Amino acid sequence: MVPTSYYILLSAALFTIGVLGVLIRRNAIVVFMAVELMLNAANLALVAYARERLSIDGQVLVFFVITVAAAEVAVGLALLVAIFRTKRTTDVDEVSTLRG
Amino acid sequence: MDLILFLITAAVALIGAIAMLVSRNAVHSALFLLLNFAAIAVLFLLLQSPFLFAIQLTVYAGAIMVLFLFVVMLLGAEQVEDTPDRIAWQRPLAVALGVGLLGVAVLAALRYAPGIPPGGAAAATFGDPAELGRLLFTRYLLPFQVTGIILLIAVVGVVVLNQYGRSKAALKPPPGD
Amino acid sequence: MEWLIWLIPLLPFVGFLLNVFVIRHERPAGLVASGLVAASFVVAVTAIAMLAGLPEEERRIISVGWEWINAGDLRVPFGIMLDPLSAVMVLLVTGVGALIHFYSIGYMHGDARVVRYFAYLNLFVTMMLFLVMGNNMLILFLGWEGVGLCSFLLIGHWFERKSAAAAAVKAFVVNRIGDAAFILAMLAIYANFGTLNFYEVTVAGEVQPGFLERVPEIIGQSFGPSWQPIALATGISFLLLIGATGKSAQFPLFVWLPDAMAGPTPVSALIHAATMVTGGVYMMTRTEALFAASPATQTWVLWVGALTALIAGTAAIAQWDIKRVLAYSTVSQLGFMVAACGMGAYVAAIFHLLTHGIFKALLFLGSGSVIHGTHDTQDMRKMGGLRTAMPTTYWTYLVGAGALAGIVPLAGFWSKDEILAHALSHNHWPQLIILFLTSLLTAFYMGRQVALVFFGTQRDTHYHAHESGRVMTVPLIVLAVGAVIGGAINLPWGHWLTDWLHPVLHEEAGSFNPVLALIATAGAVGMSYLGWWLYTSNAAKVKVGGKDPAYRYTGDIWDGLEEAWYVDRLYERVIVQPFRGLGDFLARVFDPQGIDGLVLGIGRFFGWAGAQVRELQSGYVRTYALVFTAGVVLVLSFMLIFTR
Amino acid sequence: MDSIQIPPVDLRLLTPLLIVVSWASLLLLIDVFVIPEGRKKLTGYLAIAGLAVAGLAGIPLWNVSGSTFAGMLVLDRYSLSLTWIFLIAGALSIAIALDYLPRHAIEQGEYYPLIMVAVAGMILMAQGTDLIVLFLGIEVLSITLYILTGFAYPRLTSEEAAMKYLVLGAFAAGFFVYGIALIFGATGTTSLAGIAAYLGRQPFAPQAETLFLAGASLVLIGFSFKVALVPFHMWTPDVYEGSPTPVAAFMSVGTKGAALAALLRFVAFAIEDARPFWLPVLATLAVATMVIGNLGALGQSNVKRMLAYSSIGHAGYILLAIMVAVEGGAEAFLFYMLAYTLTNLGAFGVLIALEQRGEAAWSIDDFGGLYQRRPLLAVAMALFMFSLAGVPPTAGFMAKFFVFTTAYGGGLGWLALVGVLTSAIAAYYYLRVVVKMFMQEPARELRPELSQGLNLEIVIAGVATLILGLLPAPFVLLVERSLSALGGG
Amino acid sequence: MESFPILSLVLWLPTLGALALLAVPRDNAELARRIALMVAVLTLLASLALPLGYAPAAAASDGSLALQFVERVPWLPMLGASYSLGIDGVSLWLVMLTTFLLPIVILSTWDSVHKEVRNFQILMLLLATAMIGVFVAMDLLLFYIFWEFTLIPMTLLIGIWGGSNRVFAARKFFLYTFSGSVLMLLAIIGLYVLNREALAAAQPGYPGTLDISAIAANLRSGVFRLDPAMERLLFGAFFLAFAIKVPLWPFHTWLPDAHVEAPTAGSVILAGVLLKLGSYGMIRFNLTLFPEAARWAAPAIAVLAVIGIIYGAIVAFAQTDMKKLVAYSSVSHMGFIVLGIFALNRAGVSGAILQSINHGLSTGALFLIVGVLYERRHTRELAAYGGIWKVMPVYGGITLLVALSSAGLPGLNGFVGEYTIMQGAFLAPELGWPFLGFAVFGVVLAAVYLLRLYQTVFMGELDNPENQGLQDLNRRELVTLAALCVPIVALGLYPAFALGPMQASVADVVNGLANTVAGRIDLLP
Repeated sequence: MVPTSYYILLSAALFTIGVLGVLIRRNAIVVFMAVELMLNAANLALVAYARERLSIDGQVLVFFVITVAAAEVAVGLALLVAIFRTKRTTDVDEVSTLRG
Repeated sequence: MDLILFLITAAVALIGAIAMLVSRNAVHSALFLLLNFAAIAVLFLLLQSPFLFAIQLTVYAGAIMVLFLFVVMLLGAEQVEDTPDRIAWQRPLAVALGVGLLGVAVLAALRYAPGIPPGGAAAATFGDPAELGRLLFTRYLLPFQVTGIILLIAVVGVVVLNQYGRSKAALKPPPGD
Repeated sequence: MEWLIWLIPLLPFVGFLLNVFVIRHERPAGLVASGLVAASFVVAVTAIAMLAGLPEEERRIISVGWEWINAGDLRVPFGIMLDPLSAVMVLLVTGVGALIHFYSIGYMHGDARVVRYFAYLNLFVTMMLFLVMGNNMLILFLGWEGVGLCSFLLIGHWFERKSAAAAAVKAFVVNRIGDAAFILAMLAIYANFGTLNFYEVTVAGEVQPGFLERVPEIIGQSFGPSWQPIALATGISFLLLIGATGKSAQFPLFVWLPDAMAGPTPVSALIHAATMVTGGVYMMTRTEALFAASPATQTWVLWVGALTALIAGTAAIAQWDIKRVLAYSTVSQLGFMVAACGMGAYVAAIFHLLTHGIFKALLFLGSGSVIHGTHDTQDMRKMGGLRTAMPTTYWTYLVGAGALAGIVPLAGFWSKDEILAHALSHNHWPQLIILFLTSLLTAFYMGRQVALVFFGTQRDTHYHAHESGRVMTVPLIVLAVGAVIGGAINLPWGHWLTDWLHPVLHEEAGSFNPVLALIATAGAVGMSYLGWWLYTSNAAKVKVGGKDPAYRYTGDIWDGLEEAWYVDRLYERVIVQPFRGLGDFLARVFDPQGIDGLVLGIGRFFGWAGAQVRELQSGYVRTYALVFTAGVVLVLSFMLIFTR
Repeated sequence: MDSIQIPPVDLRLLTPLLIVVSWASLLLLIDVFVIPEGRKKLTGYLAIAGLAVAGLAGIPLWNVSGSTFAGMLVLDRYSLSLTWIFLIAGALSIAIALDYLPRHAIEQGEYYPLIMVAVAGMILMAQGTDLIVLFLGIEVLSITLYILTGFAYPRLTSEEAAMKYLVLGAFAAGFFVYGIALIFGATGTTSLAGIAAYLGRQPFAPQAETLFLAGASLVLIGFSFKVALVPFHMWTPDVYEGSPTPVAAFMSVGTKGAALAALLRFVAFAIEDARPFWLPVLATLAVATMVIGNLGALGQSNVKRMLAYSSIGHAGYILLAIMVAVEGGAEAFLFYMLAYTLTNLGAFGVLIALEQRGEAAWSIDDFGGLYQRRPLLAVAMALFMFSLAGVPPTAGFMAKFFVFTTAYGGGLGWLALVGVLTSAIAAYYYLRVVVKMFMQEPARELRPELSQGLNLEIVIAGVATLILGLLPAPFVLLVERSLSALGGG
Repeated sequence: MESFPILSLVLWLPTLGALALLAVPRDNAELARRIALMVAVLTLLASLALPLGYAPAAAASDGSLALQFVERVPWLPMLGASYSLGIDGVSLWLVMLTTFLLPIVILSTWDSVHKEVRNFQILMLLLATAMIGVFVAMDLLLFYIFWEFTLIPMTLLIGIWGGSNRVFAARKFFLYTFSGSVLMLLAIIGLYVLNREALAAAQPGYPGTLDISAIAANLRSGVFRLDPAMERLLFGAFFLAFAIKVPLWPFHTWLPDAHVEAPTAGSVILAGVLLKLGSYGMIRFNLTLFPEAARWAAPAIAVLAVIGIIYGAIVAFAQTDMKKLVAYSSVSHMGFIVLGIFALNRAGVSGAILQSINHGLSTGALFLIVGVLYERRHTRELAAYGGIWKVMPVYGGITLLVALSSAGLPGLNGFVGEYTIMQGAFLAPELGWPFLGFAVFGVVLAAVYLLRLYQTVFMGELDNPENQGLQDLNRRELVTLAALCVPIVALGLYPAFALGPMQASVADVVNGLANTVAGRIDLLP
């Protein structure tokens, strides 16, 4: 059996990579991908803990997270398309008129 | 045996994630992410969650990633990061923060470290989709309903956010735009 | 009976009110003002007669009108009193005051603001009466500042003249410096005696003590830093001395009085010669017990008086303005009085005060008559030979000058001699010499003045000199009579004044020294003649812009004398200009840029900080995420590392 | 395989929520199929009616309390009071939008049901007693707001704001979920009661609870993002500025209120026993929020942005009350929310009145001489500004007084000190608006337009601001009563 | 006394008037003025019942304040806050000052306010309510509300009707004084919480109280003890607010700006009453509630006060703008008041109260006087004038009287106050003669700058042709100024009239101070 902490370490690493993706990447689509990665990392942790505690609630939670992720991605991509239509770019840095 | 499988899968997941991070092409990123998702799905299976394994593959690796790819293709946004980074100073800071974040996460995980998982005490029904379904309709009935609302507004949102009917000419941009 | 003494100050006050609110024309104004002061004089005489009828120990009438200040720890009644000392002052104020009021009717005839003039004059008399009749320090101070105000108003009566306005303000401000010390003295008196009353008084059935009787209690007490303790009595009396130097124009605060001559001449006579300026002498006499308790202060008083007498005397000999001569002379004579106080010869001081009040008023009124008769000429270089045109003025002036110079048997001789004799008998040698020299100077400058004004020929013929009207000459004559016989009140053989003041001052009559009297008289006659001779023989050389005939004997020192030893200029340089500079610095630099700069700087700092915050809000969503992540890392590490 | 027995659900306890949700769903359909184009105001009126009905339906529940859905949802007076506040916020936001949308040519019927759904999400956050419910409540609210923020398509600022909001919102959601995962890992439960029981079972030893603390931190951070606590606040100014003004108004009071309500429940009920560990963290955040929020507003020449920063600052003040929630802070929180909701909506109402067709009039110069042109509007705005600044006799002052009093009483005197000092800074920028309106000349010719809805909204807000400031006793009493059973999940 | 809520009447009458004015058309200036004047006069008449019905009484034995005309209605029972009004000897004359100045100020607006007259009157009446409220509120929260509310109308008065730099001045006024007060809010909260905690130990469920009198009683009876450090902090927080309001050096820089830019009526109220809120607060709060800290801080505060006395006078001397001159003279005079308060004895405190009244009258009158000239010539530069006594004799005479009152001439009100203060400070063991040695220079300098003003403006040649046609006072101006001169003279000759009723209350405050053990600093060996 694999110790839970291994899963958690992996999940932490994936989460961090996701965070870095948001911080570093400029392509809004990739940013969204990174966010998805973060959520997936959280899911992994949830499932691992569920396994450790033998509590299936953790898995149910993952179900909800996935749904929410899907909804967010849908709205986010729709927004991206909308912006692209005006601005012709998906570079988040280009969308920075509001400031100060 | 499990450990080896875990290590391999974990490696794949990590590689996929890192590759997604560094790929300059959004399509590549998407594909690497797909790889990562698949690896995670395998891990789910390792953790006795067959239902989530399936969901992960269908919803994430399937639906969501397709959506991503579709949008990338639609917008032709494979390579938007050719221009110089205007806030390049942020990159080292970001990496430093990532290391810090990872550090505290590892610290949290290790300090807790029960070490060995409850050995094989898992009931046969653990992770049974039926069990999951029962929970969804009993204890988690409310969240389940709420997800319905979320999906509904997501649909409405997508419609509202793309009002082709609105003419751009009808609008003057506000001053300062 | 008690109410009667309230009439004395209130009658002139009624005159003041009438002249301010009711009367609009010159004639009624003058009559009402003079009449009420005269009435006050009559009442005063009546009251004093009553006072004299009392047994010697009971000669003190105190009347409390109401409780003035009742602020817990501080209680002061509004009350006045009449005792022998007040009585002589009241007589001088109302008597000479009434004469000067009458005189003013003539002198101020046709002036645009004559009604106001009389109102001020009435107010002055009221305040002066409060000064001398107050039964506590605070009432005395009320009068003290009140006369200062009237002095301001009257000096500034012709406020269109810049010099008059400046002189008025200067008089008030310089006086205020003395007054500040006076206030401090009052504070200290109250703090140590718990009362400001001179004598015990009953207020609303409650007996309040008087401090004069309790002065011995503070002897031996001291205050101040431990390394330099100051005797309490010395502290208080020294502050009072400073107060007196302001009001009585003593060194170093005498500078306002010569300038005060910018006011109408009757004002100079009444306020700046006969009454107000003697307030300081009166005050010191009144609080004699405090001075007696402090030998140190006494010495100071003596020196201040003597030096003032000399300095002012030397300044008086070099003046061209007829009134400035008299002004410096007044300062000098006040120095005599103050010196007398310093010697403990309070009766002599009061005696000199009274005689001086009469003959100096006479001299001022005489000079006023001259000015009037020469169409507002004040420069003696433009006069000369007026004795034919103005005989009454001439003769009366001569009497006054003789009295001032100390010629036997005129009033001034007796009073001055009493001071000198006291100095001699008490071995105040340095002061005696100074005062004697001063009396020689006095005789000299009076001889000079009489020669310049009345002898020789008229040097400026642009005007037609004429004698003044009866309303002016009659007061001159009355005062001249007073100047002749005034000395009688305290002749060495009768010492009526000493006896009268005995309940207050407890002084015995001093001895008469015939040798000193002889020397002094001889000196006075000699110096008068010298002055007269020098300026009649050189009368032709006297002209505007020219040097004084005495210049060739003294050299440039004469210029210094004319400028009164440059004291004014010194103050201008050392006090006034630095003060202006300080004011400008504080108002234009320190306040707006220093203090307010700090205040606004705080505001600016926050503005700057806000700009930094907005700077961070760069618009890049990735930066926002970065800050977010930094927050996460901080929060997590705090939770995980620092809470161990 | 046995059939699934759906446990009985006490629907009474979620009457307002149900009414809002079903009304909104229905309205979506009605809007599309019944209400003709150009008469979309009707949808708005219906939405207001729905919110009103929901509010009325809540009245009989005043004496009811209990939980349902396996303890995931609770009805108590606390949540009911908040429900009413949210309903008021929603109704007023709709009222100010009625005229705004057509004026800016972005009128679409969906706006109104979406607001209703957002309100539903907020109610869910007030009533939820399980982290997963709170998470989903947040998401309902957030996704709705992403949409509403981008509602002014194709105005780029609106889209930009939505994008920023979405990216950061999803980012924050990731942390939130990870926090839930860690808490789940540590405690095996996500219900607040379960967490409280876990903490209460033994003296709390931090060494052993690393995992739990990390999870709790991340959950706190998730809430902090919604509340806009510094340094998780950076979306706020941009999003407020870019959103359609009624949406910004709604967000400023709604999201914040709901997130704070949930935060309060989490802090006061679930992790109260770990107080020594979260208190310094929240205190630091509170200080940073009060300082940075008010500093950011300083010198802001865009009034809308200024109000955004000011809302950050206010969140800091409210956080003080939350930190001492069990010692009376909850009352103060409710009162503050009420006062802030009314005042801020009033201020935004004035802002909207200034916006002419398709034109932003948020510059402080646009307020110049408002007093000359529209004296009453200027007086109302001054009232709101003074209330926000905490100058008596306004609701804002009373609210601050309550918050600082409870904070002081709860041992947070030094935070109250920071609070009063920063409100002194805040006075500067609020006063700037007043100064502009009353003492300076107009910069350009603007004719503020006041529709009926706007008029009503401003009047309601203004009167309420005054009444709450002068006679707060009945409201405080109400608030006090509503907390008799806090956390009774 | 409970029969008729006379204090409420006096307090709210102006507000009712303001509400009534809302019904007047915005541009009907004359009607608005008349109504406002009527309301002000009614308020004055109503307030006359206060001194007439006031019965000086000793303090209650439980240490609470001997208040009269008390009204108490629960307001926020959960906080122990109530709508609690009452006056004692400290506040009696300050209320009277306010109601007395109000009709005068409104009468002066005929000549000095020409735009938005109705709204001006509304704000003025609201301001009156707020100021009276500060004096009569006996509940900390109520007090604070009135205290802060004064800022709003005053700021608008300055900012809308002020001079050229009015916006800056209004903003500075608001922010400076508001910032100063926020710490006081915290101190009020602290006082409330600490009192509640102290008493809750003995009486569980005690809701706490914000009643000033009750807190004072608790403090004095020892039921509620503050530890010295906390007492000093609270003292400091209250003091800062009051020091800024007074304003004590070096917190004075808002004052000249506010005064210079404010319209005449605003300046009069600002100098006449608003500054007194600070001195009132010092007596009511700093002395009554924190006696120990008051003793501790007295010497330091007195130093600031003395610096203010001299500094204000010197700076006033260097001004060329008449209003600024008068404004800085306020700094100097208010220094005296603070000095008197922190003499911590009966003479000092009663002198300070009396001087508050005096300063209100004479400085108020001075601002009216400056306003008279400003209305005629639209300049306040000293250099623009000279010799105008000739064309405006009545005006000149009244100005002289007022200036002398301000300069502290005996026989006029200013002297009595200043002397009583100085005597108090001299008697105070914490202060004593070294302070007076400096403070007394203020008396000299007051004469210097006021007479310089008088000399420059009224004396000398009437050489500016623009001044030759100046009209003397019209009837309204004469009435307003004469009305101020009456108490100026009356209080100078018979101050006992005002001093008498305040003695019992002042003694109460001072006795409270004496009961504390003090670490006093001896200047005498």
